[in-house]
Amino acid sequence: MSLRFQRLVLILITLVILGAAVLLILFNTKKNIVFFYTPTELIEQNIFSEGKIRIGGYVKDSSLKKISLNQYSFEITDNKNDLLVFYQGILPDLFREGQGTVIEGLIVNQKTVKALKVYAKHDENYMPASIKKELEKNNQWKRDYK
Amino acid sequence: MLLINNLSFFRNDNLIFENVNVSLSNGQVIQIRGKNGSGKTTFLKVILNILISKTGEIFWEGQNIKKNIFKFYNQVTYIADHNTSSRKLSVLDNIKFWKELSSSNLSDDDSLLLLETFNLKKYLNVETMYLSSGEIKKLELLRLVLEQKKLWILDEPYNHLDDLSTEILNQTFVDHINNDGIILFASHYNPVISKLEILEFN
Amino acid sequence: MFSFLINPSKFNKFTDIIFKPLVFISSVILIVGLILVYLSPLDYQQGLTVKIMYIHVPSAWLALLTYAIMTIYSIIGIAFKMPFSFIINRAVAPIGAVFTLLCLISGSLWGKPMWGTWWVWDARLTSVSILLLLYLVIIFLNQTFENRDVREKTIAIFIIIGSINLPIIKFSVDWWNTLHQPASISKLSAPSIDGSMLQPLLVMTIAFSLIGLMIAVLRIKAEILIRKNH
Amino acid sequence: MILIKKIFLFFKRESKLFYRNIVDLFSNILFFFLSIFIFVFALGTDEQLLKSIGLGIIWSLLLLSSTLSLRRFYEEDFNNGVLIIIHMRGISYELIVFLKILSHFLFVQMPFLISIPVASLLFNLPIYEVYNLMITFIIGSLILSCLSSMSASMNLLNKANFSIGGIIVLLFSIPIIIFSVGINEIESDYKSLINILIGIALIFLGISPWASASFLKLAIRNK
Repeated sequence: MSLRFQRLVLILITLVILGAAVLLILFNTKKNIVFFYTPTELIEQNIFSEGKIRIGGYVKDSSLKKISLNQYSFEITDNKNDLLVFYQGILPDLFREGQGTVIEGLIVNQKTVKALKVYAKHDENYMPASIKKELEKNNQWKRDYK
Repeated sequence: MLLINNLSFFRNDNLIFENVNVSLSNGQVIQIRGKNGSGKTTFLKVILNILISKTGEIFWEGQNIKKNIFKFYNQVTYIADHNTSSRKLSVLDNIKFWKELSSSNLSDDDSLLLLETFNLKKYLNVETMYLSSGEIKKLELLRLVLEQKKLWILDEPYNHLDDLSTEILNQTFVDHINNDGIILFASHYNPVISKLEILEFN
Repeated sequence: MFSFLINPSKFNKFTDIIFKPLVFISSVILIVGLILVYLSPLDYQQGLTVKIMYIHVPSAWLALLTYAIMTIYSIIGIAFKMPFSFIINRAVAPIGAVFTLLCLISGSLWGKPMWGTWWVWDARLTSVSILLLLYLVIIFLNQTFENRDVREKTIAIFIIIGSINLPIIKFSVDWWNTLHQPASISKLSAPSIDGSMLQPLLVMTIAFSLIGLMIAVLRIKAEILIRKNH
Repeated sequence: MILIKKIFLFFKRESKLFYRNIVDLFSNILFFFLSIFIFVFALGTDEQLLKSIGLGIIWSLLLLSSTLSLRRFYEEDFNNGVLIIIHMRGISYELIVFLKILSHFLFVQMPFLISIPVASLLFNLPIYEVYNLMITFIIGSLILSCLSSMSASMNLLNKANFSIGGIIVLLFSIPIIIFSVGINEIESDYKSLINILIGIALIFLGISPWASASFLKLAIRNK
């Protein structure tokens, strides 16, 4: 077998291997590398872990309550399911009702979570504060501004 | 039939040798002589396409060796100045590996006989790391006969050899030439071989 | 016309002409950019903190761009045996490392007030930190091998292997749930960033690229000299 | 046909070398267990704690112990010129690398498989975690063999700084750790994580013969 032919065969094998690899990875990554779960995923897939778990979603409107100094409770939602969260600590600046958030904590029961850490997640929209006020005045403000 | 045309070699823009023309026909033996660092080893490696030169061509039996390098390699035994035997394998294992790898059809009895002539048979099942450097060199040279190739290319074959072994090696060379073989070797030692031709390197 | 990109002596000639204007233009654009950033409005959510974006985003883009350029030059260098591409690899790697570091530090400073943490192990942040490690290994490898030929080719192959990381960084926010927000500017859709904030961002990006280019030119010239003398 | 015979011959030689070098294997495994003991004594013998971090520790130590034998990958065959001779007998460098990776996988990595259940016992890992660990180790060690091949061939001419070889292996093995340890966090997505890991292994298996072979040729030409 000449060197060139041997290389050719190897190139073909390599291409097949790489093709299979790309397919395998593309078909499987999408759903599987998770930094956090949504409340719906948590409930539907019945994920119940004893360890720490991360849950992401929006803070439900008018659900944030201050229990005492540095103690909060709020609901986290993905517009389908809600979870009640208890948290003791300082909330990040960007944390407010209607904004995205990711919490890291322990599951207490099906509907309640005790958060150990709260992150605020901001979206990819940037806009001057003055314009937003104007948009709201004219009732043109949409949540998913694009 | 080995033909070397206008071969030059540069290493990092430094000229090692320039415009070498050699032609080797069947039954010819050439010794390359030269000072240390004159590029003898490099020259052998360029012929074997281990180092690649941009200028010059090498033909084996009328065909440029780069066209089908394995076809050329299949006719060559190359013995470098270091030991290709694996330290952790026994003499027998090494010999078997070389023999089978080069698809040689030498019989087992013959290879044992070879070991006998070089006085290595007692080490048959000993790992080569326990052999002396002269004995390892002899084991190395066994490949010449084991592999049964037409073109022999050797780098400093006489290093570490005692007088008796030198004698045997010379005899092996003569036998090979008489069988229409071709030998090209680099050495500072001047062996006594009839028909020896010399290529000076500087 | 573009032969200065592959030929050292032409590169020297070309950059001798453009270098002074380059210094002038880049400093002007940097000043303009900083003024624009100063004048730019506050974000409706993030307030003043959004101004970190004007450092964070350009340095992230340039960190990726630098690696992409190195990858292209490595492929060219190996395929066409062009020594100039190895000069560029050697000169540009530390610049890329600095941009990556700048991106990570500014991102960390941004993350603390906004997300409430300096660092999380999400896909985007992890892959960018791996990019920094790749840059560091490349710089390290430059000091390792004595034989120039071996060193240059080894690094080029390493760069090509490491470029697997680039698409992972780019698409990490789309493929996976990350704390990091998705891209605001992409080719396929209108930018989800307001014009008054997009402008200073783009000006700052140009300023950063020109400064990077300026340092790169200086470093490449030095490398050409070093290579000539050895 | 002749090529297949030669490939078979190559493996026969590798297996003999493995048998002769078996002491190295034992010393690697010994290193692995010693470091586990050191970890356990450093952290204290709290059963719950060991259970929760055991998997991560076992994986990182497996990685570290496999970088121990890194230098032996090509060094002897390169220094005594066997690589050139094997190549001259009709096997391209790419194929040599491929065969070397397979033999490293079989003869260096696989024996570690026996030590995993014992190590898991020391950390009181549950059965399903041990099972997952072994499956991921089989796939992950194929990646490790590819990485070792690339880094070892890259460092053949590097006489000054050997730590860089280990650094490169550890750098590229980050995905292995992420996916292998992640497998126990989400039980439901077990299958696709394995698939991703296989995908990564295939990518490295595809790339490394070409990368290593070009490093090898570079080293041989500049020896």
